[in-house]
Amino acid sequence: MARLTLREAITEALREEMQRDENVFIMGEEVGAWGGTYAVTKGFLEEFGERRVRDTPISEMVIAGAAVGAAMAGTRPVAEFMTINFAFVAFDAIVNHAAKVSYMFNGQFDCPVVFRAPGGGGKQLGATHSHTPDVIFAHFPGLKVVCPATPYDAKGLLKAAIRDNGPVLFIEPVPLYTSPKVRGDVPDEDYIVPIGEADIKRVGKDVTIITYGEGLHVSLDAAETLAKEGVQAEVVDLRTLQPLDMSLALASFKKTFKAVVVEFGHQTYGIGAEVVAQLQEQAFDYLDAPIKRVAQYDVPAPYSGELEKSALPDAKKVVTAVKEIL
Amino acid sequence: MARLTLREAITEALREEMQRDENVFIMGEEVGAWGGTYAVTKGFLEEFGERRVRDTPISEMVIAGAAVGAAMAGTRPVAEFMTINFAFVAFDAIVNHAAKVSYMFNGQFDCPVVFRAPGGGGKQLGATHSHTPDVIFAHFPGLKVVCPATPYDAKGLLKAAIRDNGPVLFIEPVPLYTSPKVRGDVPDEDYIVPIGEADIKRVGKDVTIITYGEGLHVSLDAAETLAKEGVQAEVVDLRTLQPLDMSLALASFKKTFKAVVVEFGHQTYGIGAEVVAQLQEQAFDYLDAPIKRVAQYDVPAPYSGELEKSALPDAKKVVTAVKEIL
Amino acid sequence: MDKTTLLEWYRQMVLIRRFEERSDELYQLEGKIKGFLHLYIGQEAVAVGTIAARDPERDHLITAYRDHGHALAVGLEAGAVMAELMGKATGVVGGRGGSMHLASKEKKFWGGYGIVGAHLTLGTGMALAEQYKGSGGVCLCYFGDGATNIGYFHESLNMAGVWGLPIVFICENNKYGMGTAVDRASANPNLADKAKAYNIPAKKIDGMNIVEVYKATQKAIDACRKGKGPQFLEMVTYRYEGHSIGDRTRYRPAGELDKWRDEKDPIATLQKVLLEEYEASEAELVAIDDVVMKEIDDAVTFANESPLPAPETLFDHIYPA
Amino acid sequence: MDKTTLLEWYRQMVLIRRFEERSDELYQLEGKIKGFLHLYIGQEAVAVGTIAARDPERDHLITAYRDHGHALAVGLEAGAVMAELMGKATGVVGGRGGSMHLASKEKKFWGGYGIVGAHLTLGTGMALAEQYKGSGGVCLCYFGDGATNIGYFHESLNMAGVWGLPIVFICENNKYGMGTAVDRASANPNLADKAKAYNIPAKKIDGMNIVEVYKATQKAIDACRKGKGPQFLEMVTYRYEGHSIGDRTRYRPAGELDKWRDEKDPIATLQKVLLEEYEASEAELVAIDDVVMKEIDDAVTFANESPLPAPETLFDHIYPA
Ligand SMILES: Cc1ncc(C[n+]2csc(CCOP(=O)(O)OP(=O)(O)O)c2C)c(N)n1
Ligand SMILES: Cc1ncc(C[n+]2csc(CCOP(=O)(O)OP(=O)(O)O)c2C)c(N)n1
Ligand SMILES: [Mg+2]
Ligand SMILES: [Mg+2]
Repeated sequence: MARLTLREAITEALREEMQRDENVFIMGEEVGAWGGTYAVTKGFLEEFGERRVRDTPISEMVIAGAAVGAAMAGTRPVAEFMTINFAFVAFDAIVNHAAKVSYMFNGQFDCPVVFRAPGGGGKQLGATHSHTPDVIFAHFPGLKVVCPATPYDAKGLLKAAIRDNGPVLFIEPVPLYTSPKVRGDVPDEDYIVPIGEADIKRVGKDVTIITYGEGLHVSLDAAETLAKEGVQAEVVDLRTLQPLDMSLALASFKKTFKAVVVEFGHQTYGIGAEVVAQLQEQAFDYLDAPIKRVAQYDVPAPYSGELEKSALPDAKKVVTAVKEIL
Repeated sequence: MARLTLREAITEALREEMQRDENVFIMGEEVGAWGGTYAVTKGFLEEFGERRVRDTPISEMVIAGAAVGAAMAGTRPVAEFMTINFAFVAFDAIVNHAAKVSYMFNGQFDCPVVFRAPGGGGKQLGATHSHTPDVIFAHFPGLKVVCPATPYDAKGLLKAAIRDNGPVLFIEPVPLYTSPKVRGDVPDEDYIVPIGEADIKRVGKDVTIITYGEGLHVSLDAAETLAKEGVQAEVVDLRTLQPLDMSLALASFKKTFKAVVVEFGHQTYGIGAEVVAQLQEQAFDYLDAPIKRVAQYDVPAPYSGELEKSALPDAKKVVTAVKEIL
Repeated sequence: MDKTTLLEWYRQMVLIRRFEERSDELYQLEGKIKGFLHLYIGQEAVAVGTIAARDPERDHLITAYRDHGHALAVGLEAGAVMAELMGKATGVVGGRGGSMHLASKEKKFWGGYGIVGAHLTLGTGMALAEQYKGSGGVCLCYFGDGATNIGYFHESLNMAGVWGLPIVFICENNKYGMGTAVDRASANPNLADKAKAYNIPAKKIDGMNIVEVYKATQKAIDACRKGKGPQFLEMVTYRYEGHSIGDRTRYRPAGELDKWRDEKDPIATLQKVLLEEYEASEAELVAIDDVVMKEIDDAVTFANESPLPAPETLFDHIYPA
Repeated sequence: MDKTTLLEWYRQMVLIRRFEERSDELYQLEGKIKGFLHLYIGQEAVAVGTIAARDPERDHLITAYRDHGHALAVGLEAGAVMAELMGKATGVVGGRGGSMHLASKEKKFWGGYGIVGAHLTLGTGMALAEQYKGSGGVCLCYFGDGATNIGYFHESLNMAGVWGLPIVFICENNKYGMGTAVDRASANPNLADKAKAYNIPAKKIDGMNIVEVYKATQKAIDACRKGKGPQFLEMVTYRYEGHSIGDRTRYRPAGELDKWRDEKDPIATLQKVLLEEYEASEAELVAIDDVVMKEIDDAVTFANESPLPAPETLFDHIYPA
């Protein structure tokens, strides 16, 4: 057991999978000589060589598409988008190719590709570089979409993603990478966290907070504050956005009768909308109060720090939302 | 007043706006010599010449991006994607550039561009060519997203879109283009339908069906069937998906206490999820039954006809959904 | 070239042409095929000649939606292909894909793809997998003239160039992308020139002459196998029918089609070679035609009689197992 | 060239360099600038020389995120640019854009853009608007060597070529895209060659020599104005600092940076010309340096003292009025 940051856990998962399976390799911009823009693959070039740690031109379409083709033809590429914002350029390759080759060709072809995409806002990078667009990828059947919030989940989910025979978009919340608060225990022995399973990150009985990724940590903070006031929030971490596992959220909601959904993407047509829709459809008789959403406001990200922050979820906003429905 | 098909209404809107404003021009694949893949711009090359009706190479990124630049620099381009599926290739240009230049540069720049995108499934074109991905564009603030379901709305909304100083994605449901059932009255005089306003397409008191685009017509069919059984459905046509006008849907729901949302896109993380989330948030005390969704199943579109159809909404599915909550 | 080989090529080209003619009827007259239907008539020498040059054990193929010719040339059963066009459960991909999305894992034929240019990135990836595994395979990657203008093309050729991947980019220049002639779509209409921007050796080949097609492909594959990196072949050819159904005569200058058909037809060209240089008899060729016609008839019967996919299979294969 | 012009260029280049040095401090030492900061040090001759050649009344400019040099060269106030870097309400775009997204409608400077290559399509569109309106304007469109590998580049150059648009594509080849050297990213490292794939005339220019930069740009703009269609200029230059902050020495071969700085520095080069060929005095140049230093100090003071954007402005300008 070691205490790792989220980033260290991801690095470990990648390293161990590459050591385990010769067919796993990494490609992307600056993953090699630079060691990864966020240093996730630092030392990999030295350890695995140029064949398995491949720097690419700035060409997201072919990074994604070639990874798909290489996956179909028998290897297991892990393609990195420098950030998820640049995955927009490769959108067609991801949602219309990676996600379709299994179905369209009647199950003849596997497509064991992992797209790694560091994401998240709040870093003062302006409107085009600050997206948390997870929902738009999760909308398409055929693509699995995963977003871990803890080192344990990150390592286990990334290993599961690499071993999956279909395409997985693995979203890494950059603001959590090195956060000391997010640091956590990770077993030394090999393990996976299955894709498509949510997790209870805090047990409570008064209200259910459903969230994932960065949202988990502001939700846990909010839960602490609420606990001081005698309110016990249960916090459900979705972990996988597609396929979406609502079983734990539903069970929790049936216990608490109240829910808030927290996410860092834009609110309108966001992840929260689907969670709300399913809760009210499948647990209608348990609805005690409107289900609230705390999300990024529907505004492009401004550069200026305070302004940008004001549009993002924080623990205070979560606490307020919870109190509105208690 | 003339009775037009949806396609004729769109053609008229384009022609009249081009006649009215010299700055309006059309660009896209096969819009000129071919007359438009779906014949929307038939005769335009002859009428307006090559300067204003511009055939492009197969290059969606620059079709979209050049339209944005030309719009910023003082013209009013109408860029056509042959189908909305090909807008995936231009995704970044649309949601990360067209949608951002106003905000990012502090309101200095207008961006009066219209992206026309014929869309919709059910035409046996297979998994990559059959998307109704409206929601993923509507998720991004800065882009207006419109989808008309009647000739009157189509003409009025397209004129409004062309006169708007910001970017508008104008989605045209191909299955409605020439449908005799969809044919409708269109005034001879100039008019617009404001972007961002929903519309009641059928008055009723027992249940609210909220829908748009192709969904309107299966909803109206369903309402007919229901009427025969004594159930009066009110049908709300959203018409604009971003910015989303929920006022009529809310008012109707407060009258009927029951709602079904109908859309042709995939259900999970779809348009319906947001509608449901807002209804339960803003009209919680009126919730009499779970709000249901009828949408495309979460499966890529197969080619084979019956199989493809089985995944799409139809009037029968809408009737069933309504009956489940009556 | 030996006569047996040429006769086999003749058979394949005739098979493709008859298959396409019958498909056209089934679409336009009988309404049994739906969606888009992109016929390969006129271009037969390209698929047959290039595929003849490949090693079926290790070389990969990938192409666009105009894929019937490639599917038949790799040896897929005409019946299973026809069944696919009709959306039947017995189709090569179970009715899931239709005309644009034929494929066969066994034949290393990775499919026809509908988004212009996208599959060039997939083909690049297949070549990457071959290079990675060191297994000596080469990818034959087909696309049209129109596809050379999309970003996917640029990024694929560049990456293949940077990494020296074993891929033959085969541009089937049939003069039009839908209704747009090459010189209205490409700032440089000399398509082989485009390869130079990536330091990729390029050749312009008469795509109506199957022997030339075959030889050029053989050389290109050989270069790939020797580690010389990507190769580019511009196959100059012509499509006789419309882009899909209904636009045959829309945009061509008068007489252009007739000229190609009368003077350059790939089947007639090979026929002439066989008759004049290989002493084949008319009867020999007619016998082949007859076999082919029977094969097509059987294929249509098979497809007609095949069942539709079962409704409950709708959700199968969204994710690989 | 007359001396007054050269002295003005000298002033602009020094202004940019001092501005960048101060920005670096404000980022690294004072933490007053956040996000990314892409410095232009080493490349000053490109922005100043090309912009000097444009007609400010009708020519457009658009560039990538490494945009401070262009912003200052078009004449934006150093204070307003610095305020933008600090996210202040008085910044050129009100603190909305930051370092990567400077812009000014008045100057026809359409901004710095962060997505590699995307703004080439926008620039193509600006040239299209000029051609459409027949107003004789030209678009100067800047981008890096790394950007030549993305699909956006390909589609933009091709469309500009097909339509003969008045755009000068200015590739600032500073040898690296982040840490990746040109020959590791481009299959053909001779970037001017790429333009041939679109029949676009291309020249390779010493981007450290402002007089050459100016003259080449003048010619290219002139050709555009005469209706000769797009032009391509590869400006060979060098970036002294890191890609953004923190990677200055990561990937360069030993001695490379020193060699460029000691032998080719654009400011030193012009200084030498002024002193040796134009009989400028050291004192003359020092006086300019002093004025610039004062301007920078004032800019920083202005930026420091400026207010942050008011919280209630968050939702302004999502849509144009
Ligand atoms: C990205 C994209 N844009 C547009 C289309 C529509 N489309 C399908 S085929 C085609 C023409 C392609 O021409 P070419 O590459 O020359 O191939 P050919 O049809 O001649 O074989 C177009 C525009 C598409 N399928 N994908
Ligand atoms: C589509 C996209 N991919 C990746 C990035 C990350 N990125 C930003 S700048 C850059 C390098 C660009 O190099 P070059 O074009 O040579 O410009 P330079 O920085 O040298 O001025 C990269 C990879 C991005 N911003 N956009
Ligand atoms: Mg073609
Ligand atoms: Mg560079």
